[in-house]
Amino acid sequence: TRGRAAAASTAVSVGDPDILNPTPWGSSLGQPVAASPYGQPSKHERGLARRQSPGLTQVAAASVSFAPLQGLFGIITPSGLHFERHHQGWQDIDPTRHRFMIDGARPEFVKTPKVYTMDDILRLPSVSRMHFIECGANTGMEWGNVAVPTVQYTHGMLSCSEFTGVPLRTLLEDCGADLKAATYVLAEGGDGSSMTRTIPIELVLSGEVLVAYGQNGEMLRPENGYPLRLIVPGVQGVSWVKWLRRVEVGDRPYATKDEAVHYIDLMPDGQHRQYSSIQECKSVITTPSGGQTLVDKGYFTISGLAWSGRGKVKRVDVSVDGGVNWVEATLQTPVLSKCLTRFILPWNWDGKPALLQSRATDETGFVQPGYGQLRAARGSRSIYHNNAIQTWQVAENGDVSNVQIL
Amino acid sequence: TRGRAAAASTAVSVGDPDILNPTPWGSSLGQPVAASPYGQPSKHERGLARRQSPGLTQVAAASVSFAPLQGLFGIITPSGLHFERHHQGWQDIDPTRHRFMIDGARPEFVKTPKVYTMDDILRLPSVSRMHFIECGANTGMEWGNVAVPTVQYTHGMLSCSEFTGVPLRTLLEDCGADLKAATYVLAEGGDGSSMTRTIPIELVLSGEVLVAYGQNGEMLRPENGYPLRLIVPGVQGVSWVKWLRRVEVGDRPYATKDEAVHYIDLMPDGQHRQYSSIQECKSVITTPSGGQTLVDKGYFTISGLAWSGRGKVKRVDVSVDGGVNWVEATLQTPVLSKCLTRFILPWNWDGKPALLQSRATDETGFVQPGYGQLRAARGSRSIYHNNAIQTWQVAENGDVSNVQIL
Amino acid sequence: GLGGTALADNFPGVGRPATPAEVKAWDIDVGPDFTGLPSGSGSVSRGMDIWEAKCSACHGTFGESNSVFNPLIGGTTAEDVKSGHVATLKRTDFPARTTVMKVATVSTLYDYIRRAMPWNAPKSLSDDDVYAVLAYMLNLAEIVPDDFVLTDATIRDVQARMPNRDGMTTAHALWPGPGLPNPAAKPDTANAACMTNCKPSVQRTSHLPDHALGAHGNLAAQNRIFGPVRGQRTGPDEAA
Amino acid sequence: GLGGTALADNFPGVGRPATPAEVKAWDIDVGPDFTGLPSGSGSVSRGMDIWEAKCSACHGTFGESNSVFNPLIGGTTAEDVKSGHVATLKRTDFPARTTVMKVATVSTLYDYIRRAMPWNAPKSLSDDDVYAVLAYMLNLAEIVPDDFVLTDATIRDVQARMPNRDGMTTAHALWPGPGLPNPAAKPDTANAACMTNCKPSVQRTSHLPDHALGAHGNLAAQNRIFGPVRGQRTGPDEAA
Ligand code: HEC
Ligand code: HEC
Ligand SMILES: [Ca+2]
Ligand SMILES: [Ca+2]
Ligand SMILES: [Ca+2]
Ligand SMILES: [Ca+2]
Ligand SMILES: [Ca+2]
Ligand SMILES: [Ca+2]
Ligand SMILES: [Co+2]
Ligand SMILES: [Co+2]
Repeated sequence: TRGRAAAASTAVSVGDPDILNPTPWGSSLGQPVAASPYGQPSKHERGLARRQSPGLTQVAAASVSFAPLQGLFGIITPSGLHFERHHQGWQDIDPTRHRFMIDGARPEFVKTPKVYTMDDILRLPSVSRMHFIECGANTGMEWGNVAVPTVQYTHGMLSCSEFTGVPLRTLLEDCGADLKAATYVLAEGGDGSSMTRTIPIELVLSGEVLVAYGQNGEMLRPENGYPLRLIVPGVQGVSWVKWLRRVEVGDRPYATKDEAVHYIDLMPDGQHRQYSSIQECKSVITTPSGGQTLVDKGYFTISGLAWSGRGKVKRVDVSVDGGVNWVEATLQTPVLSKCLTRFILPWNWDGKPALLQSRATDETGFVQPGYGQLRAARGSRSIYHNNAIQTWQVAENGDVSNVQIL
Repeated sequence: TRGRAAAASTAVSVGDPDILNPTPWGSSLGQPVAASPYGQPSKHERGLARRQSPGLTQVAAASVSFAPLQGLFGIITPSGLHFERHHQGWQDIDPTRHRFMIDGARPEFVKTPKVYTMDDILRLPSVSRMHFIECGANTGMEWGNVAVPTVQYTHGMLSCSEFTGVPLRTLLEDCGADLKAATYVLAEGGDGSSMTRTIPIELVLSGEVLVAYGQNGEMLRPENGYPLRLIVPGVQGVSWVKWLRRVEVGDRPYATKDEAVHYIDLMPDGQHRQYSSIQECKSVITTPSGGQTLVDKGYFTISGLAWSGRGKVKRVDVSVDGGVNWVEATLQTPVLSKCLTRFILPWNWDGKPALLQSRATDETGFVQPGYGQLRAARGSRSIYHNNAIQTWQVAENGDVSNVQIL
Repeated sequence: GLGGTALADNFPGVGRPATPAEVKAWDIDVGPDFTGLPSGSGSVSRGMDIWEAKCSACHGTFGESNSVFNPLIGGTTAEDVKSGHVATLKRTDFPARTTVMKVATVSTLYDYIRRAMPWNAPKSLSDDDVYAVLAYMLNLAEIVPDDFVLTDATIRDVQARMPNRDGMTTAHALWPGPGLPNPAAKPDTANAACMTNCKPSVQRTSHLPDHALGAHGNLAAQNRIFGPVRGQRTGPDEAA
Repeated sequence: GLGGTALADNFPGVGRPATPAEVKAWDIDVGPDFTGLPSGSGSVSRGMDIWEAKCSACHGTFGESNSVFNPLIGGTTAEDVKSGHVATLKRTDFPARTTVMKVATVSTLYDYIRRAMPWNAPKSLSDDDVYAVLAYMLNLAEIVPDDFVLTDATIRDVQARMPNRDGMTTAHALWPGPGLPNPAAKPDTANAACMTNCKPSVQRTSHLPDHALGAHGNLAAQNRIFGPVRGQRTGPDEAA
């Protein structure tokens, strides 16, 4: 790797040719408006793309593509870079033929099972809220040891959007659901996998669970469930059922394939934790991060993301010495519940080796654990719900790499 | 126009074939992950695109494309649909060759004029904030009378994003600017037009003015100033100089072309208001809106946007009878300063003619004016800063059209 | 007056009752207590025919293939069938985890095969086909004998022989409601927000092995071409 | 210790001083008080040559063309040159507003032409070219005589003859700072948040003329194909 010599050197005695001479863009006529009726990123941004982690899965239609967190800003994930997780590929469903049904596991749970068209759903009272979504398997490859080079692959099953939809509670009430008798609902997708997950009624009653159609101002992308997906704030992505076609009201968990064979956490005693769902408080530094090289010594802004499935992030601390000493970082606003929070911290890099870490605390007082603490509680074969403190090692030549520290 | 018969009718005695029969998407294998490394909207969303208003300008490279507000949700504008306003076309600038310079109108204003590369700018302490941007000419075609059919053309020079950048104040301080002597800064673009606008130092000192590179999590789009644009919250879009190459610190306004020949407001007495910049409190209903037809009688959710260049939106009232009676709408959260705020209100349409209006109040107590009030103060030839209450007329057949009411 | 009321507490014109046929068509979930299980049956031997025609290409002749998805069958013993716990799940030297090693509830398999398999033609099997092919899989896993006929009645006996039937716990804090048995009161990790001199030394336990550096392509091409950092060159440029 | 400090109040390594040549290359703004105006000169007659070679194709022989941009010249009178107010700006029956009718400061034109014109080759004119072509435009507008030579000295006299030189006011509330003369204390409109029976009747003053309905293409194709509304069909389908 080329080290910090990579920095552009523009200081010359007379001046920089890109200032002294006319630039192509300053001395010509540009492109017309609506040249792209739906615009695209600059061609210079091509490197920031969704990518698979080679060897993680055997087939690309039952796989993951990771969001390039190493190059993102703020808290909103551009929808084109939202991570993907499909079990039976993605479909671009004809919205005029899509239906949403509510029924009961037993007749007494729902007075009038109903069918809604997309016309119907979009007529109902909506809410718009910003929330993160994280796959329960995010950082899963790192439970035992360092396995992948960059934050795209360690943490890239994470995205954050403004979602718009109808509270599921509103729809259940419209069908006359017995919200006292009900204890769980089942959400079901309309794709080939017809993904099913059990959701606790408490979350539905809170009004937080949405039957959503909007994402970042426009309709959901096909890869994210167009035209309808369930939003289950704070809970792992698999429960945010895409291409949502049905919700059933019931009184016992369903033990569906993705809550009885996957998304179960293997403990050291050989038992699996079932129905583990909440994404606990977690954070990661995205700049600088693994696989990058700092352009030079001197001033940098450490920047990263923090989130908690239990509410708001209260604070984030950053260490540059591998967790011996910590400094509180600045949080960007707004700080929202079950939403990404961007933190930054000034850092003057003196060219010596460094070990960068971030540690988030949420409004419940829960402090993100280190790898030692996490493994003491859960071993290292759990696959899911790895929220350990991430370490990036900075070498003298500016190279940043992925390491683990207890 | 076809009227409300357009609603899909799916209730049949046995059932809907799209439920009773296997759907194509439910009985096949879909597309793999990363099929689109940078994703796109569904093919069924093609109608929502940026468009020009025919006849508004003579050439498309000095023109406007309008955002399709009639189909957007929440407050974030998808970057691909962000409105465009170029004076000399848009450029996709090579970011490795782009430079940003700070200097002084006189040597005493800036101790050390400096040059920053994009490497430099991205190393500095950043902030991320959500703000609306509205062209001063938004709704300009409607000052005298109804001129265009839909909210895309009446209000579509309006967008809202999460911006990330360095406070201009930080950069000025880094150059040793004399922030006591300075009263204005000049911002200059690096495109063919080298757009220049005067910005009051007070806004810069507040920390709100950003030298921004990030928009909705990724880099600014080329059409929006890649790689650098000024963010001037609350102020009309022309001051948010794109392809930003220079800021000069000075002590008098610059009377540049776009503040001496355009973006000046003609008053009835023949004088022009110069340096008019703030976008006063305004709102518009986006669903239902002009050029649309309601699918049926019955329940609807009226939804729209409110914003103020002076701070937060405090409340929005909605009338369905042309402004005789009003009901307070529900605001979506977060409600942020100088940011779009989404409002909604339930509405039971009985099939009779209706006149829909929204009226926003901001935290200063300023109430959005009606056309009568606005014209009483400014006549009807001002072109810029039309923030009058918009009326959509609903006909018995469900057709919605653009009308004006005093 | 003009145009309706600006407030409403129900939703006239929106949605309609589902017909019984519609509910029947879509309510296909089968629960651990067998709610929703259709009546029907299928033998191991008919299941083998279906398996070989429609499943083995992806999952292997014995459900052992790792080429399209993780192995479905393997890693369980007759002892597990008795104990209800798959013993190899305790072993750290046995990383493989097949489907049958993990699944506690046989309903899960019926439900899932019916809704999603074969992967490229989901929902194409009849209810009896699902019984048959599941019978065959259970036989491959040595849970049921060769002459077994799986039905909506016998499936209850199968549940009592599932190798990992007692392998699940809900004693954890990651369920967002009180509804499960054994709800854990508290998270199982508890770090402290120490700020200075938090530990005597730094223990680095793991770093990326050199051979893995190039496994994710050229990182230089996966980063922005400007800014505070560049991506490290770890491989040849990707094709444009 | 390890790797630097986690706080800093300046920015070592970031940015560098601009050289004088760099500042000179980019600091091209010319203010209303002529700060930044380069020395140089140009005659009306040389300006005409430049105009005809480089400007008239877009702006017309007399700066009157409306085909590429709004007319630059026209609508001002000898009387305006005296009064400093363009009289036609008061007339509601005279919708056209040329550049010269509006601009109060001649510096604006020098600055803008130098930075941005010709539109398709911005920054290609020499400083003297800009003087010349601006002299010609001022002559077209009958602000300067045919034999005029515009220089960094004579431009001050021109300012005193600009037809709309006194046509600007800053007495309004839309400036976001106190820095302008005549800052208006308050917004010029003041609605009240009346909630019931706010007016005796509804006065509809304007609606979209029928002929304008199709002027923006087929609105059906500019709306979503589902939801609470459809776009009205107002024209043929657009090409895909
Ligand atoms: C074209 C390939 C293909 C065919 C044919 C196929 N499968 Fe699968 N099967 C898969 C894939 C891929 C998965 C994983 C899907 C996912 O990630 O959710 C899977 C998952 C499964 C699972 C769940 C395993 C687990 O641990 O999640 C079962 C059970 C299963 N298949 C049974 C069958 C049966 C029975 C058939 C035939 C009737 C069949 N499969 C045919 C590819 C196939
Ligand atoms: C290829 C077409 C083209 C050519 C050639 C051209 N112009 Fe322009 N000119 C334009 C356009 C288009 C605009 C409006 C730009 C904008 O919207 O900011 C404009 C704007 C102007 C303006 C500002 C007018 C206003 O009201 O904003 C002036 C002054 C001007 N041109 C002078 C000139 C001169 C002098 C030349 C030749 C040296 C010239 N133009 C050559 C197209 C042209
Ligand atoms: Ca059921
Ligand atoms: Ca200057
Ligand atoms: Ca209906
Ligand atoms: Ca056997
Ligand atoms: Ca440097
Ligand atoms: Ca003459
Ligand atoms: Co997942
Ligand atoms: Co504008």
